[in-house]
Amino acid sequence: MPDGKLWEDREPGNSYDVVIVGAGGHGLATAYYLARDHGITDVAVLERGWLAGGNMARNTTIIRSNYLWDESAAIYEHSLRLWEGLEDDLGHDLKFSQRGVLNLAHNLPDVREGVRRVNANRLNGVDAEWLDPDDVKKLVPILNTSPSVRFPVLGGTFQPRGGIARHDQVAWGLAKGADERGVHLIQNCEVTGFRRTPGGAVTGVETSRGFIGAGRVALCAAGHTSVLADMLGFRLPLQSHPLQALVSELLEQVLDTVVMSNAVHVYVSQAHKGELVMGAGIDAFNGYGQRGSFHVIEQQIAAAVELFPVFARAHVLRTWGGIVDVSPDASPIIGPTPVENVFVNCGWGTGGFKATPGAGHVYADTIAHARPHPLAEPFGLERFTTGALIDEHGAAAVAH
Amino acid sequence: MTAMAEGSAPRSAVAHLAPDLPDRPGGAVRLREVAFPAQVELRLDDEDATAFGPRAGQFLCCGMPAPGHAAGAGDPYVLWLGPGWYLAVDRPGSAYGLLAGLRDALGADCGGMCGSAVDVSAARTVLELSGPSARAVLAHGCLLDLHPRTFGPGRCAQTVLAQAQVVLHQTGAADYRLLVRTSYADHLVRWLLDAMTEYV
Amino acid sequence: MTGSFRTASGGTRIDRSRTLTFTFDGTTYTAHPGDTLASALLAHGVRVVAQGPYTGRPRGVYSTGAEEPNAFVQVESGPGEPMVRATRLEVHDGLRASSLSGRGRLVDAPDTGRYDKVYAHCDVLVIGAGTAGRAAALAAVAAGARVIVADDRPGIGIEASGELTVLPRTTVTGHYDHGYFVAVERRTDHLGDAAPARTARRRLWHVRARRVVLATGALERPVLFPDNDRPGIMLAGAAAAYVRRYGVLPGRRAVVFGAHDGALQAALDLLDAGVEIACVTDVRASTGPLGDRLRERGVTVLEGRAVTGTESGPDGILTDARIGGDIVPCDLLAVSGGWNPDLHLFTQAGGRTRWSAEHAAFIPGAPPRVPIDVVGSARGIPGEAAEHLPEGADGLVFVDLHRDATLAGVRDALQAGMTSNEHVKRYTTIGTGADQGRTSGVPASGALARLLGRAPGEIGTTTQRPPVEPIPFAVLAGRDRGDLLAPARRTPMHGWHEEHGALFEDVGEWKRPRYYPRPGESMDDAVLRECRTARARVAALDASTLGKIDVQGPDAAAFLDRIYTGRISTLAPGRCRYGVMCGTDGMIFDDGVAARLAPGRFHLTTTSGNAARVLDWLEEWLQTEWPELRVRCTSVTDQWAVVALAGPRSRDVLTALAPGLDVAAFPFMATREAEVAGLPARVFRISYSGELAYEINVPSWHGLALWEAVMAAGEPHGIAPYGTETMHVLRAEKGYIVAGQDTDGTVTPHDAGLGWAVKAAGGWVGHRSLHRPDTARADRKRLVGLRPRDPAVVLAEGAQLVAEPPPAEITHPVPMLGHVTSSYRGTVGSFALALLKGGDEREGETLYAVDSGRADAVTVTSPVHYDREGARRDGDG
Amino acid sequence: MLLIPCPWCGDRDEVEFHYGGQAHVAYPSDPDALDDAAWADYVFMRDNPKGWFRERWTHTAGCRRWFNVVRHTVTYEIAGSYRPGDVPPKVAS
Repeated sequence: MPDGKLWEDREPGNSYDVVIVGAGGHGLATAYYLARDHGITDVAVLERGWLAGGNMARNTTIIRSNYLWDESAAIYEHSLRLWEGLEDDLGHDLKFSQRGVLNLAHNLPDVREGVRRVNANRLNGVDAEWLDPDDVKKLVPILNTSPSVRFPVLGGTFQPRGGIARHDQVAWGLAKGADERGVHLIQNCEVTGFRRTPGGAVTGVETSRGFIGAGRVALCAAGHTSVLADMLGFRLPLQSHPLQALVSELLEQVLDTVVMSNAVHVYVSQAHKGELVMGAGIDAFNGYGQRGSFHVIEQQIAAAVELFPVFARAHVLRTWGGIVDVSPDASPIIGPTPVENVFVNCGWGTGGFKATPGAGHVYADTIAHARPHPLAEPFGLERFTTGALIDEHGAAAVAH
Repeated sequence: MTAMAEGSAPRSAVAHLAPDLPDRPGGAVRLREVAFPAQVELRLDDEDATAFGPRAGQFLCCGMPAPGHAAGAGDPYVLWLGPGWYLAVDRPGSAYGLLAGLRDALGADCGGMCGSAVDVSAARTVLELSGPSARAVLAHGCLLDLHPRTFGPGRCAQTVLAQAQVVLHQTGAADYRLLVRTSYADHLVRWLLDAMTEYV
Repeated sequence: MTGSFRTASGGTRIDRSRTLTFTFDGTTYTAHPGDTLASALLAHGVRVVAQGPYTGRPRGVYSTGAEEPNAFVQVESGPGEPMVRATRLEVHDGLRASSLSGRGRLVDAPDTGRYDKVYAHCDVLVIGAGTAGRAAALAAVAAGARVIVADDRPGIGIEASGELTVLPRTTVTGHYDHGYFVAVERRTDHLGDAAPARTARRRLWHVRARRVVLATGALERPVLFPDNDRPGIMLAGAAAAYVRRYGVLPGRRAVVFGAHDGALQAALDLLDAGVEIACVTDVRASTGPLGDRLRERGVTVLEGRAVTGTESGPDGILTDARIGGDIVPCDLLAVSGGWNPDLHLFTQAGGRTRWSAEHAAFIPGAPPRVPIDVVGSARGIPGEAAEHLPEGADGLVFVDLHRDATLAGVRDALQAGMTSNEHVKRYTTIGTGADQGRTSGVPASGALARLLGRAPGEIGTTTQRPPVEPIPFAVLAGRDRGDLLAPARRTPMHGWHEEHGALFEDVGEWKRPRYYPRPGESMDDAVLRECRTARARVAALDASTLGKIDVQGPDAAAFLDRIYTGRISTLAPGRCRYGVMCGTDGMIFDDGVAARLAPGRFHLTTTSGNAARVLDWLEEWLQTEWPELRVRCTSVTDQWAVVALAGPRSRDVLTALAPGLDVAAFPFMATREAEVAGLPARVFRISYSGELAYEINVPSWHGLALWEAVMAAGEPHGIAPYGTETMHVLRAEKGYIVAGQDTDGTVTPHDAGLGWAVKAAGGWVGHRSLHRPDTARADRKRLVGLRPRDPAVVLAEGAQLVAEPPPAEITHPVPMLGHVTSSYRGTVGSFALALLKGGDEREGETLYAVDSGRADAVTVTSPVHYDREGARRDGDG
Repeated sequence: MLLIPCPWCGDRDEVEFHYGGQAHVAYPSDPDALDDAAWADYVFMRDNPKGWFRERWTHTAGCRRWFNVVRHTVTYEIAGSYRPGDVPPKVAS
């Protein structure tokens, strides 16, 4: 199993061309692409805890690109294409499995929304199919597609290229790729402040392990981005919420597709080893506590058992929570900030994992050239002022 | 062509479940519906009803309830729903008089009043759950602490039961009223019947 | 016949007077009430109960309780269950179970068991009813507290007069915020087929406690050595407990291997029980008085020496222990590396543990910020233990038996650059199994500390996450299954619709009739028939689901002017106006009708799925922004049943039903109080179909009577009921939107062609947003109508609009101009509504609607496809 | 399941409430007088502190009142609740 050292746990240096705050998936991917594509290797990735120990260690690893709006489809599809080559790129087994992602529709508004999405995806070059209930049953035989259940399955959107990957391996693979190219990965190093010129430009970060100079600072701290922005004196339209997930014990294979149901907040796949991995809806309140409320889990499981009667006897083995940074339009924020030399990549909400390589790639380019990558342009902070939001909440599930 | 429904009796939202309700005297738990009571929702600017209370007292034959409490032993009775928000309940068929009396107590018609009174007689139905196991049945879905130390006869609360909003009113040591919106009544009754399985 | 390893007498937990039979892996065995599957199998000398998930190596019972890493079985009898610990499974007559290799099976048969939930409250929750827990509970009861005691064992002998609830067979699985606990009670599983059908098998307890007492005890941990996984190797305390509790000898000739006094004590216990002790070996240099006692009884006690390996027969079962060069034949190797306080519920709530050398364990450190007492051995059992890590040995040293993870894996992780125990856990999977790593966590930390040359306290433990024990999904679902999963709201006429063959649609929580097919009719046939009936004669819709809000007060009109985009204050009493509500972002979120009943009183309607949200919205503004406004809002959604009567004959039907109502003097967009069918009614003359139409409101308990009266009175006119599908066709033909269908949270009133309903002067909550650069763009998507070039085609709702038919193979994104929001075959033929970029400038253009790879030519039209002049709203007479 | 102190009904479980985000964000007295950035600030920007937070809740399933809570966003401890217009409880920063 071991193939030598994956990465070196570095001591902080005096200064770097680029300091990335946050060694989660996005931070590591950003470092990797800075080094690989832009020749910027004098890079430190600072992590306040252990590498990839935040949301990267806590997510349900769903990968898909079937987003509604052109701007979102473009960046997520960019990401998916990078995923498709990432194992070869990194020379690391990520357990990337394109087993397909199915989104269920339970009412007529869901159906309209799904059909709209499928057609938009296809015209954007994103693979997508609309499945009627019979097709859904064929794809996932253990789903209860009886029309008489409380939330009947009226169809679903299917992205065959969607799937899952092993989150730890993704982090470690990217860490290895970055480390090999000279990037310093520094753990247990919490950013506590920023050093600035009289004009306001940032020249480095204060950390729990001392000052580190920086030509550019790239914020990549997901749920903690607001805390960093506070230190820098600018506001971001973000709210940090608990997002819970859970796994079952190992079970013989019963499910080889990722199934999502937004209406009842069930997101489930069965991982390679056999555990069911499930995500819940986000908890409503703001929270940095990495835990949510238990009734959210109970509601999610009740819906899951109704959709998948065979799950009734499975056990919830372990539950946990992450901190997701949610923006008003459920789309990310990528680009320069009001503070000179500081860039931000945040607001991915529940979509961060799937965007890992894409966000890293686009963000690295943005940092390297100090201007938004074309795919990042629509995701700038100014959209909240102009009103050009990219609203990925999906049509409100209400009508007549 | 003449009107066909003249004089037709009102129909309860759970009439179709009536045969299933366990209402055996002396049972561990009984469930019955008290359909069609007159109900008026009152909203007062005067949040503690200090001014309104005395004016309505004579008409209602009871004072206005304190927060978390009900007032009135029989009909009519008044439930506290929130600050300045009450539900007055009376015998079936008395809505008109109840509404008029309360509006009168408000002191003016809708133009210049100090609150509002709205007939909501048909918005909720009243279920009575009683018997030694009634509290245990409620504990299967009600998150409130109904222990005598914290709740008891004369207390009421708006809360959630079986995903439905209810007004819970304890009327006796083992007697509860549940006021539930009519559209949720079918669900709530079926839920209660299931929760009562072990007790009947 | 109770098995050859059963002692002649003794066993505190079993009832020797009765004998049960059960089946394991196809073989039938006997047991006594009180036996666990593990004790019963051991009694019969069944050593192999599982296989390692990756190595396939045979595994035996290792412990007596929740810490069991090996003996996970599939229960096949009764409702069945995967991955059940044999050490926790009480044997009952007819139990059937089989061995697993770390992976369970989900069976197809529906789980018909009953599960329920209880919400409980107490002053003190005592978790664990051992000596310390029992004392704490009795003291609390004596002090007048309401106390709940939960223990996962079958019997809790505790009685007190007072407020005491005792929950045996109950595992507290989670410790959440603000004194909230979740526990699972196993109520009937131990009864097998004798379980009463009406009793819920298991119960999920939700306990809100003011204070918690953790009396969760301590769990023994192993010492690591090569080939430490063979059946016959078990925790020393467990070995002794099998004798004491169940009268079962876990072996006849034992080697005891330990690193602290617990192992020596267990050796004495085993000796007392008649087990031959081949030798005791302790990694410590001195075994102290307990060692002396063992020697006094003739036991060989080795000091400063470790078990260095084991041997097995061809079946993989332990035959010998190797201690250096010595090979000691044995069928039991009892191991003990120390005692770990069980602090799962302590750390879940944010408590920190710290390494204590005096306890050789992680014990309670900084407590969580909640009222909590840790008592008894959960505080730690004093006594030093030696650290021991086998070096460069032959054979596999399993750190996590459940996950088949070895010490070599830990070394690999370190080689890969991992230094955090969280990384090592993820790299090796140690501690991630269904046993929650109870026997592997501390040895893994210890191994890591040794390998890194650091103290265990520096390494710490990995985070323990709820639940403490795995919880079946069915238990979490409770009774929220099937029909009870979520409320389905019913209108008063629901039963009538069912009896008349309606097919229903979910709208929010409501069940609404979608259409009423007659025998042989397709949906399209039925809908077109219903449409034609409404357009030509008269038809009735159950509109009871519309949200309805009574708004009263001297400032009501001024308030509504701020909430609706349009002006409400100019409405005369008795008149109605269409209104749109937007968020502060200027996007439509609901629409409806505001009727002024009196100068200070309004009746608002909302969309069916949005009623609660609209009421919340009104309350939020009133309470948090404008408390000075004297306005009161009351939901009357459930008060009123509503029949929408549409069609040129509707006036005739209403006249027949309401002879007292002057229908001739009842203008469009007006409201009247009237007696309809002898019922007190509020009638609105409003139309969502373009036809002459009325909405008749009666108290909900009269809804069915009204409906039946309408049907009877309409019969001479050919009345038909219609459902939501026809409602949609009729409204769409008129170009009326549905909020949430023709809008999606990105549509302003102007985009939806509702600029006429927006006050130019502003003053409503989202007005400012309309002037943002993007929102003010001229080429925004606007509501338009479409006609397919081929009238036989009905466009798909959700079809995308493009300028040219796209290529078969899409290699680059094709620019999309908009999408079809509503599409039907109606009385005007096939038509659609769409949101289209710059739509108001495109009338007459040809575009293509793309769905599932098919592109249909469409012509852009006005959104109004029917009766543009609005002549129909007064009927055809 | 948080236990939230409704100023009128007392401690009730979280499921009875809806969350309303940051407290004390007033609707601008004259929105038309604001530039786009200031308006965007009102519509979209909310504090998101890691620590004590004054936030709004509404007792949807109870008295239907909006009120404010001072809660710690890491420990979820609640220092207290107060009615709109009242003075928030003090907390150690």
